[in-house]
Amino acid sequence: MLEVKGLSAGYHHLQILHELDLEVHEGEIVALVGANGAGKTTTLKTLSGLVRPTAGSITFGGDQAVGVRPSELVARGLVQVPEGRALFGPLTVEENLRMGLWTRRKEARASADLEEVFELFPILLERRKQLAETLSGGQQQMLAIGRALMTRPKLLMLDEPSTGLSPKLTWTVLDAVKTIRDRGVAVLLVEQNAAQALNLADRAYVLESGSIVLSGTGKELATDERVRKAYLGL
Amino acid sequence: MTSQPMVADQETRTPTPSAWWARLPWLRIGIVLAAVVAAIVLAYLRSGSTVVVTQAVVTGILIGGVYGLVAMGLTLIFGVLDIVNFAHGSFLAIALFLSYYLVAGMGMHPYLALLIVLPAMFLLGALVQRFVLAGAMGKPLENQLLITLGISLVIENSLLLFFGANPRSVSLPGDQGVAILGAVAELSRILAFVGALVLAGLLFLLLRRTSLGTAIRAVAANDAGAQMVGIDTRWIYMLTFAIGTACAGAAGVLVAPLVTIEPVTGALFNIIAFVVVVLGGMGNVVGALLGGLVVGLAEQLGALLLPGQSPLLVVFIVFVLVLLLRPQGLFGRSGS
Amino acid sequence: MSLLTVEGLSKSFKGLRAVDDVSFEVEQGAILGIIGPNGAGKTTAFNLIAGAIKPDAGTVTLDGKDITGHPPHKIAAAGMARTFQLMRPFYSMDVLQNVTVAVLAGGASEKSARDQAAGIIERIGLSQWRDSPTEGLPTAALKRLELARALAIKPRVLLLDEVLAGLVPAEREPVLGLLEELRTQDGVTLVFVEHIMAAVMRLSDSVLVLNLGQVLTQGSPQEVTSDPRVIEAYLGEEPSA
Amino acid sequence: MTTTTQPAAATKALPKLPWSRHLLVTAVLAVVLIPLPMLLDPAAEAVAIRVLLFAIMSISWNIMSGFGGLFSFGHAAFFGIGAYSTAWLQVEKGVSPWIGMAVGVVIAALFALVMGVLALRYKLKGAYFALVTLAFAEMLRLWATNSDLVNRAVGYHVPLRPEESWWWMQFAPDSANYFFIALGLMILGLLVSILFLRSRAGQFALAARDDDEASAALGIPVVRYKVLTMMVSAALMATAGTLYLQYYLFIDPDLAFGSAMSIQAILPAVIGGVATIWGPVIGAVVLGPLTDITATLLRNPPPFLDFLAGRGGLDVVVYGILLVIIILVLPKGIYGALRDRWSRR
Repeated sequence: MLEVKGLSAGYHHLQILHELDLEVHEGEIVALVGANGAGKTTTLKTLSGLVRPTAGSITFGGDQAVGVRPSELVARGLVQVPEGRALFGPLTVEENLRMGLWTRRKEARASADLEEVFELFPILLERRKQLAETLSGGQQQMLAIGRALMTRPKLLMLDEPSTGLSPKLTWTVLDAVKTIRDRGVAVLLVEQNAAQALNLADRAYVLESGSIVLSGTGKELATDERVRKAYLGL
Repeated sequence: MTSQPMVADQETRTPTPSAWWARLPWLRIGIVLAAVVAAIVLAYLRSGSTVVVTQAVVTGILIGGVYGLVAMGLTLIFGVLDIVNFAHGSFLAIALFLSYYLVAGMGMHPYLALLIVLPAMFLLGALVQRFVLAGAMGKPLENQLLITLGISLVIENSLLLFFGANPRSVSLPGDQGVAILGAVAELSRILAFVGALVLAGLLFLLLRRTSLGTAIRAVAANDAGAQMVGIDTRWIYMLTFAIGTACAGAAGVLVAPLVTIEPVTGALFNIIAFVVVVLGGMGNVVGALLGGLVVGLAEQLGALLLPGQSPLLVVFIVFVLVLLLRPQGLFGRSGS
Repeated sequence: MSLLTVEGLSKSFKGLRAVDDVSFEVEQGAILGIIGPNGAGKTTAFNLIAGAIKPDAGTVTLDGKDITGHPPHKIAAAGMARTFQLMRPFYSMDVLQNVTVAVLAGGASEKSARDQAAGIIERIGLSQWRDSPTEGLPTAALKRLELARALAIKPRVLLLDEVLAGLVPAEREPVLGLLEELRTQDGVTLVFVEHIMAAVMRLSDSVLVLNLGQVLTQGSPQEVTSDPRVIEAYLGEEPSA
Repeated sequence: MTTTTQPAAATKALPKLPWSRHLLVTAVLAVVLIPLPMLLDPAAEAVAIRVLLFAIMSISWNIMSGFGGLFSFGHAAFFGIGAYSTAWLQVEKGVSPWIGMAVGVVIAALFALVMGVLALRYKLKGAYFALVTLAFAEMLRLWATNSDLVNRAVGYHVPLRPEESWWWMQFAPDSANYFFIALGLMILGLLVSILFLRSRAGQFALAARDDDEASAALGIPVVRYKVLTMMVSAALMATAGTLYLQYYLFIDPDLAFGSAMSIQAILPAVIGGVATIWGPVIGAVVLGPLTDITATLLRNPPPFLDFLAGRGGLDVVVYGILLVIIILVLPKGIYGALRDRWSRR
């Protein structure tokens, strides 16, 4: 469903990604792991149209996705939950979620989706009238994922959902990722928390200095010595 | 760069219901109120006349409402587009001349002119944003300042070129003094105040209660986030600028019977609107309305406190103090 | 006595303890590496030491002199230079001018500043780009420029924030060699934040590991990388169930 | 991306610095322009003086806002201080305008010091800083308008003297001496900018503009050099105030402190090229004659513009349009764009 070939990208004079190839198929969780500064976030930003690639191609659902505005990609079902979450802080939880309906605001059954999100993250229902910026880190992460789900994504891209969360909360969030996959949404998960991400993922890529150095099933990589090396340089 | 999570990971917080009024900084509003009361007392001590002070307070509040409306448009534009719009007052001047021609030239009732001026200014704002400002979005602040400065020069001097510098006026049929709270105010002044409050209320409802308004606030809060839920931010920018311009236009119609209509009238409102916006906190729409009242009062009471000086001097003193001590505004949220 | 002593350094942002009671010492001429996962507080710690932000608590002592909370330009004048993780060249100037300004800031005369700057540029291996505008320079050159500028003020302590990030492996080697040379030839004391473990292993006399704002452990590179807590902090906790 | 440095280019000679070239051009400009009054009729000479006045003001603005990166929207404050100091000392105390100019320079610099310390101490940036400068100028305007000390809204007429006098800086209306004084001040302004930029202080100011945190990390006391830049700029602007007063023989609060004057200081630099030595001069040459061209046009308008006969404002409309176009199309200004084209070749 998502196919990336020879992708290179960077910011003004700084090339960060070097000829990246990766794919995500329907119904799978793909993890992209790597150390800090390896280019994970840049990869996601490029995929969601925020950074223009300098070379290479991205196709989503068979259609060209390079040069398409981010808002249009969202309408097509390619949705990112960015690092830092990009929530609307001064808006309430419910307003944040309802904004996820923007591209489908004329559809009749759209607000039923709200119930599904609340079912996935009951805490959000409890806090629906609260401002997003007053939520705890974990709740904010749930809200960010919930808001993205409201757009009815075909592929959900999560950038470091575990950042700043306690291990217990990380598992709550990653459990939800599984549920989301089971509801038929493909997931591209970017994590520095490698062990957890690899255990969860169907397939995974290891990114180092802007290039993919390893790929395989999540289980394979989870026990791979080379992954440890990529992280700790041992 | 690693981003800081917005808050600590505590799961023990109790949910607090938070209607918008519960989030207003009541303590600071209290301090501002106390300052206003102190100014009133001082003004009374200096002038020695209750009537004079009451008159000043009533006049100040009435005109303050209009200032608030002008500033709401400006602050909305700043909050969403991140542009300090130096042309805001010029748009108000266009509205003044438009209503002059609708009233004096075509015999329209001064307030009916709203029906034409409001959509016309909305459209003008949209066009200016789309065809002039859009090219400078995301450019350094100086460029945007200078572009809006250029627009204001063009507008103000085109008005001068086409209409000349002769002052004009619009009169409201049946305008007369009305006694309120022991003071006298012209009917047109009262109606301008009421009109400004109604329009401010409508704008507030638009922002709070409609999904379009929520989208505007969402773009103001986090435009990257807005793109990620599929909002086309370019469209929101255009719309917001149009709404802001329409606010200036509406204010122009409302004050037309109160002011002498000249090309430079807009500049005066522009400068006052800046003061109000900073007072209220840049981007804070409710703050702008409160700030308008504060400036209206400061202007009127200032005339009593510093007799012989321009009433605007006090406004500027307040402005500079606020900029230096609390640049995020009197009613802005604390921190950041 | 240590050249740089940090004691009980703490800083919170909106209730989040970004740096929490961090203490360490660095001897004259030593190299200290600081590692830790994302959000561990490394850059914040740097900013606190260099004066860019004021700590809530704790002290920073440079050569016996308390510099806690001093403004950054005073700390720089006291002999501590830093580089920025995201390169921050003076964008309107070319490479030579960038370094010349730094040499001037270090107190050199206007006459000799340019020659000194050219000398530093050559030593850092930037000669190829000496007269190029900073706009459009490759990352590797910008990273070196950061280093050249910091060296131009003749610091006794150099704080390096991820000088290797964004460099491909082949570009790292010469920078590492340069850093080693700085210690051996110039006696500069280095404190560096780095993610690239091979570099940390090779350079550091001692490694400080931060996690969630706190010191997880400190020790020799070998000790630290074999510490299970460190591996866990980096690779994440295995699920217990 | 290259992976290693190439030692090939190792020991190139250091490139020449532009300062001596700038100074040379300045000298040539002075020499070339001195005989100009002989070639010009009185009307053209008036335009030339306006161009020089624009240039001085804009060179000043450019020092603070271009090189210093501190966007000033209230440069009229310094202009007005210069004009008013001169006028007050001359009219009320019978002091020569040359001394008035010196006093104006000092007061303007002190005013900039106070404003700079306040604004930068509280870390105001961008729009907030610009609004502070605007507010300070407006406060001066309002104060002058209502203060008996400086003759309220009436302002000052410089008393006419029976004979020409260098000491009183007063000559026959078409005297070339005004031109020479204006030229001298502009050359002075250019020298100030060039020498300031060449100095340690100027280099620190540029560094602080580009990145104040990185500058501070090198030991540069950022606020000190920013305030110094403001003071240099203010001092130069004050001389323009004196020149204006002595040439037009009249000043009032709106002229001296009004935002129109601030805008006239901004426009030439922006159109010519912000943060370049020559941008303000080029911009002044472009803008200076516009007022006369448009005035001529409207005095005898072509038929389709008949209804505009005798109206004012067209010049500023053109300024405004130029400003918008330049920002959108040539954000580096005329000189900046030309320089880029040359260096690309």
